[in-house]
Amino acid sequence: MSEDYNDNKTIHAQSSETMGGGSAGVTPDMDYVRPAEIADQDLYHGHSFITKWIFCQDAKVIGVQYFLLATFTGVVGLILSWLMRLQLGFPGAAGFVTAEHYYQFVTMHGMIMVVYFLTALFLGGFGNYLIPLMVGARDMVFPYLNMVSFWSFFVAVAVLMASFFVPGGPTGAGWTLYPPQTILEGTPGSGAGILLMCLSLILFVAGFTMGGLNYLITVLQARTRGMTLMRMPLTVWGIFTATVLAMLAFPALLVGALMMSLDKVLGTSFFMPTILKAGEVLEYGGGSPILFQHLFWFFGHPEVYIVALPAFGIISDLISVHARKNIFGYRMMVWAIVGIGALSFFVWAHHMYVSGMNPWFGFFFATTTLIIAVPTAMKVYNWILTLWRGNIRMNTVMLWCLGFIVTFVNGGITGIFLGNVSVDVPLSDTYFVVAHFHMVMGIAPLMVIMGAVYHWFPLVAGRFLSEKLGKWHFWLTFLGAYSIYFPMHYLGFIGVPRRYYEMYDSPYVTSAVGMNEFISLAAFLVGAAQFILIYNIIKTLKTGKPAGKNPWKANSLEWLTPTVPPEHGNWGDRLPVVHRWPYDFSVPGAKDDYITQTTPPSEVSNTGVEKT
Amino acid sequence: MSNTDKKEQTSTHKIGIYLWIWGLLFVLSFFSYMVDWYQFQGMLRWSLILFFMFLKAGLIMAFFMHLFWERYALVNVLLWPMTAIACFIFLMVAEFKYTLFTRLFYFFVGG
Amino acid sequence: MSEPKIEGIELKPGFKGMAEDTGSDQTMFKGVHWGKAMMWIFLLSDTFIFSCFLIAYMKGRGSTPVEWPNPSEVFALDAFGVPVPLLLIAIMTFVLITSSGTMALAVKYGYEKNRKMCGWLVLATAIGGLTFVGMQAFEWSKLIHEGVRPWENPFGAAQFGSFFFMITGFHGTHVSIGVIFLFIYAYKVFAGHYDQQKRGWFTSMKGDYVEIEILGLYWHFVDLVWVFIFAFFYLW
Amino acid sequence: MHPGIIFFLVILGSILFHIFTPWYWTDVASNWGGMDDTITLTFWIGGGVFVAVCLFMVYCVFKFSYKENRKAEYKPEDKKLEKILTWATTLGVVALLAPGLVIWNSYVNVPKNALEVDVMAWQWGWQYRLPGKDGKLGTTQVVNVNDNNPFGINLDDPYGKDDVMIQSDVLNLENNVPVKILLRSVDVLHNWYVPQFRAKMDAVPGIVTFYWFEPNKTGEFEVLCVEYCGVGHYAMRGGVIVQETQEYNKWLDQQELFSDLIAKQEKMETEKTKLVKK
Ligand code: HEA
Ligand code: HEA
Ligand code: CUA
Ligand SMILES: [Cu+2]
Repeated sequence: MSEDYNDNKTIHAQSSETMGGGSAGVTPDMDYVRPAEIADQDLYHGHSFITKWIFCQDAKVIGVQYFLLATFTGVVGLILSWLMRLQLGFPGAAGFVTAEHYYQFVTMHGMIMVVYFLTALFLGGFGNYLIPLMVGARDMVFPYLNMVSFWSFFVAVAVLMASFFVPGGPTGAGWTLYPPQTILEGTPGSGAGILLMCLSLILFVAGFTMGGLNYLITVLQARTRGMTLMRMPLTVWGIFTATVLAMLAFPALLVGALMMSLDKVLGTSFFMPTILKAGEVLEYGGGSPILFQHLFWFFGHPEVYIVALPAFGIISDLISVHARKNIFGYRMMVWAIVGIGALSFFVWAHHMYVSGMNPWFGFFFATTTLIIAVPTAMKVYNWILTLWRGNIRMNTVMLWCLGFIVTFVNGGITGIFLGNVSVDVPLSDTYFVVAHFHMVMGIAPLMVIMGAVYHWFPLVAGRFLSEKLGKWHFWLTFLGAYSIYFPMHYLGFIGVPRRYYEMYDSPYVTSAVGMNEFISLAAFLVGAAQFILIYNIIKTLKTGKPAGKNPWKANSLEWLTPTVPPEHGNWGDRLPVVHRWPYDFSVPGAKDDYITQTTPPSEVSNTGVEKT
Repeated sequence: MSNTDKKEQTSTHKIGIYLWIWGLLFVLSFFSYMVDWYQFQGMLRWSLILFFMFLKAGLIMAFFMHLFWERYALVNVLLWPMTAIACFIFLMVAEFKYTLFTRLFYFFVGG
Repeated sequence: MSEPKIEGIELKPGFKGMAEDTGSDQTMFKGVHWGKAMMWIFLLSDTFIFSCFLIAYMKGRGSTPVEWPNPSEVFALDAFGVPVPLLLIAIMTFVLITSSGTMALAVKYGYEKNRKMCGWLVLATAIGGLTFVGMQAFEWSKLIHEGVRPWENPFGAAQFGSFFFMITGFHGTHVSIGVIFLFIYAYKVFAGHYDQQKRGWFTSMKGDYVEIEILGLYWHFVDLVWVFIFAFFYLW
Repeated sequence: MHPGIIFFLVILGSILFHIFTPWYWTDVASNWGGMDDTITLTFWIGGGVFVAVCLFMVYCVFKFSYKENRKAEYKPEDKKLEKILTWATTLGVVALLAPGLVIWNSYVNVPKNALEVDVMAWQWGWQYRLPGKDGKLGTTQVVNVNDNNPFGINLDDPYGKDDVMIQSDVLNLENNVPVKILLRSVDVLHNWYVPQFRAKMDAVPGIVTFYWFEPNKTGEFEVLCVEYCGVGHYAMRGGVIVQETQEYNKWLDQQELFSDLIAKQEKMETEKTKLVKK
């Protein structure tokens, strides 16, 4: 077995050398980087198809696995949203979408999109692929655990999908799973469906914990020489902080899911007060439904930032690279990410303003919630200030970035409406909320994912995605999605509640029938447009334009591997040595408009780089 | 990541410190047991319980888990997140009082 | 455990050192083994789990208008015909602290590469843990015998049984997992895996006595949680 | 076409949509007009920032599109600018938060003279209870609910005897009289919401929640359940009729009291025993 490992007996004698070019031998003082303090990592090299591609320990393969499985769940979520929109826009058009089914679709759509699609894609997918590359590690620190993490996710997804086929179907309790209705008849899927949901969530959390520990320790303890925290690309910062949030927020979900399962299976009354059902008093009593809501949102609010922070990070890198300009206010960006992350543990009950909790909490949570707007605003300003006096490549990646800014600011501002406690009172539980979170979570991070796919595809597959198809994809998605969710706010204003199967006999909706139909049509279009991407990917894999090394002229380490796409172990014989932050674009005096992170100062000594 | 050279002589702590802490833990546990034995009530009970609890927890973390000897970077990373928990506890105290109040007020005669 | 020494930088103590560690390249926790850092972060996450359990318990207990059973009576044990309050719990606490002490010493001897002592102490810890689990099983069966169920109990608020079984059950699971690993590690120590730097099953890393410290962290954490359970569940 | 133009049109379209939209709030029919004002204020500040940010972005896109020979500016940081922006944003946030909190303060502090109304929810319907002459509602418990005691009033509670029971999903209210809605549920979460009144709160089983408002327009309004409560959620409607005092009192006089119900039952009971005796 031992020959499967590369055995690094001693610390590589790298201390006196640098990576930069051929000038081997003497290193000028200014290029000094502290010697390695940790030995090179031993890696297990797979030999068979199974160890190389299925139970693979290479973070890059695991990342792709996560990405593909998450995309699959995303497509399921998309199809569910189509069915929902079919019912909402054209009631009765699809006869099989009964009220029961509708609620099951809403629930599964919400849960899949938030947890199994976005969280898994950002952290599992991009996190695995990019973290080791970007911090200059050979792999995640615990490759085996990392592999187990993916397969736990796989089982979690399998369990989730299985719930579609059990008697009673999947749970239809809303993705927030509020008891008591979650586990009572009267809610579809209150039998096996909800149990499988809880089980699947628990598996997801367990699997995620294994992955998350990997991401954290890799970032904290396995960076390459010269890579300080303040030289990490913001992508890593975003994913890292999101992982911290996940590690601290998922416990609350786990506890909530466990207690609810016990209420269901053993008949405990954690969340169940005395309940009268069809004239009979059930064998419950004394529990507190609001407790579940606190647990859920103690998880749930950090969760929404878990999907937002990686997006914030990635978008910063994309904008910087394609505007050929350093990210403006890097330090502020880092502090904002960390600050938003920390604050997100103190705002959870803004989802519960009208839940009947202690009314005085409203003051506390409104204040903390609005405080979050400040660091977030700084991020927004810095993105647009990065564009200012840049040299902006108007390619597909940049389009996604611009689309992100528009939709995120829009959604963020509507968040401010909701965060301001008394403004939330009339808007809560209406379509205004639905519009808010789709704008800020459904669309904005999705734009980032798409931008990231167009950006990093040349790295992963060695070929460019088609720009022409990409532009079609972008405009259809952006304009389509915007026209779904912008008008949707106004449904909320006229008073249309969310989670309504239909309400065509109400004055609130008769005036908006046309709008509902339009929204549905737009949703079909946007969904269909995603298949352009899938077609683009398949086509490109065969016939795309080869990208070569560092096609975007970026600075960060992932583009600087000896082979493209990078191989197992990432760096060949030598780990890279880092001399600067990844944002040295358009430095005055430099001959190119970019200076890679591994370029030692002596090679660009005449430039005006700032010390980082 | 076997960064410790085999020959390197790692200095460890004297055994005495562990035995001391060990003994202290027994004593403190005994005291917290006595809180129940003598049926202290009210604020006194609570402050004693919490006092012994935090002392014991602190000793275990500081010495048995070596946090006392760890560098501040690790210690701080581990302790700051507890503020979120503290906030959660604090608010849930307010919440249970409120819940109990509405229950007594609206569900029980004379409440 | 010991003061780390890193070639090329001077490690400063205190907050100054913290700032420099954080600002430096490669590692943030200087000289901390990957596995140990991982265990710490995992324990942090686990702390949040137990905190949520205990917070839920507090909220549940605090908001029920029904009388809460008096733990000091419920958990009393007859010794020579006299009911002694919390007797079993006191013994369990004693056993767990004992095992924590042996574990702490095991770690110490592990660092001194004293294979024999380390091995015996780990084994002792494992046996202590096993005793604890056994006593917990006894406590459970006693309560079940007296009619306490997760959904009801004869002494008062139904949530009493629910929280009791859930929280001690979750803690007991942690102990049991710990016991299993303690036995495995005792074997590994005696077999000399750490002296030969034999690769473990889970990882591509070479074996090292630091793994005993990592296991120790877990075990002390289990003890730590018990401190809180003891205070909040049995003494409140 | 330059992509910037399309982005510009999107922004412009959003503004125009907002100005000309036929879909907006129904006229407010309670004292919570202040909520509408805060929303309008938020629209001005938030909308202003949205437009400003996006237009700035569009401007950059036009002005700084890629040119081979141009070099971007190199300026990692601008402390002063960042400081100004932080403070400006903080100011905006405070301007939004302050009125919001003031309104919330009046939302959770119910006027002393408010009429208490017990709103009882179940899957999937509503019924209401008003205090009788004593001005107080009797205490209730879910376990007491049965055909003879549809509200689950505690029988030993003297305040409950004269409570007015409205076993219909339509509630009548007196115009310009503040009401304190006391919500409870016998099964799952619900939420009693009249869009025109703006106010809402969940009905939570196991506790009683509240909010208050003062209707100030007469007319009929639809009540919506806005907290998901199972398959019947979307159909769980009710109604509110706001009337002037005279009509309201007329309506009130026709309602059944709990004591009436008890009396009726006792009568039935005695008749039954008579029948049996015969
Ligand atoms: C990625 C996900 C994401 C993100 C980033 C956010 C961001 C925010 N959200 Fe949102 N939210 C959700 C996902 C998200 N939300 C989801 C999923 C739900 C519903 C869950 C459910 O019930 O099913 C929800 C629901 C929700 C509610 C509950 C509504 C209700 O149910 O009644 C509230 C209330 O406070 C809220 C507030 C906010 C706020 C204040 C922000 C802020 O962080 C936004 C900050 C950003 C900006 C403010 C824009 C940029 C700033 C400027 C350009 C500066 C100028 C601004 C000012 C001067 C104000 N959100
Ligand atoms: C990230 C989260 C996310 C995303 C992307 C979406 C996407 C969509 N959502 Fe949904 N939605 C939620 C999260 C999300 N939603 C949540 C949390 C709820 C609340 C559930 C509840 O109330 O319990 C909800 C509820 C919800 C409702 C309210 C139902 C109700 O209250 O009755 C509606 C109604 O129109 C709706 C519609 C849509 C539509 C039309 C789309 C889409 O069609 C928009 C377009 C989609 C895409 C553009 C992309 C899809 C991506 C892929 C297919 C992957 C491809 C990727 C690669 C190849 C890399 N959603
Ligand atoms: Cu009742 Cu929704
Ligand atoms: Cu939130």
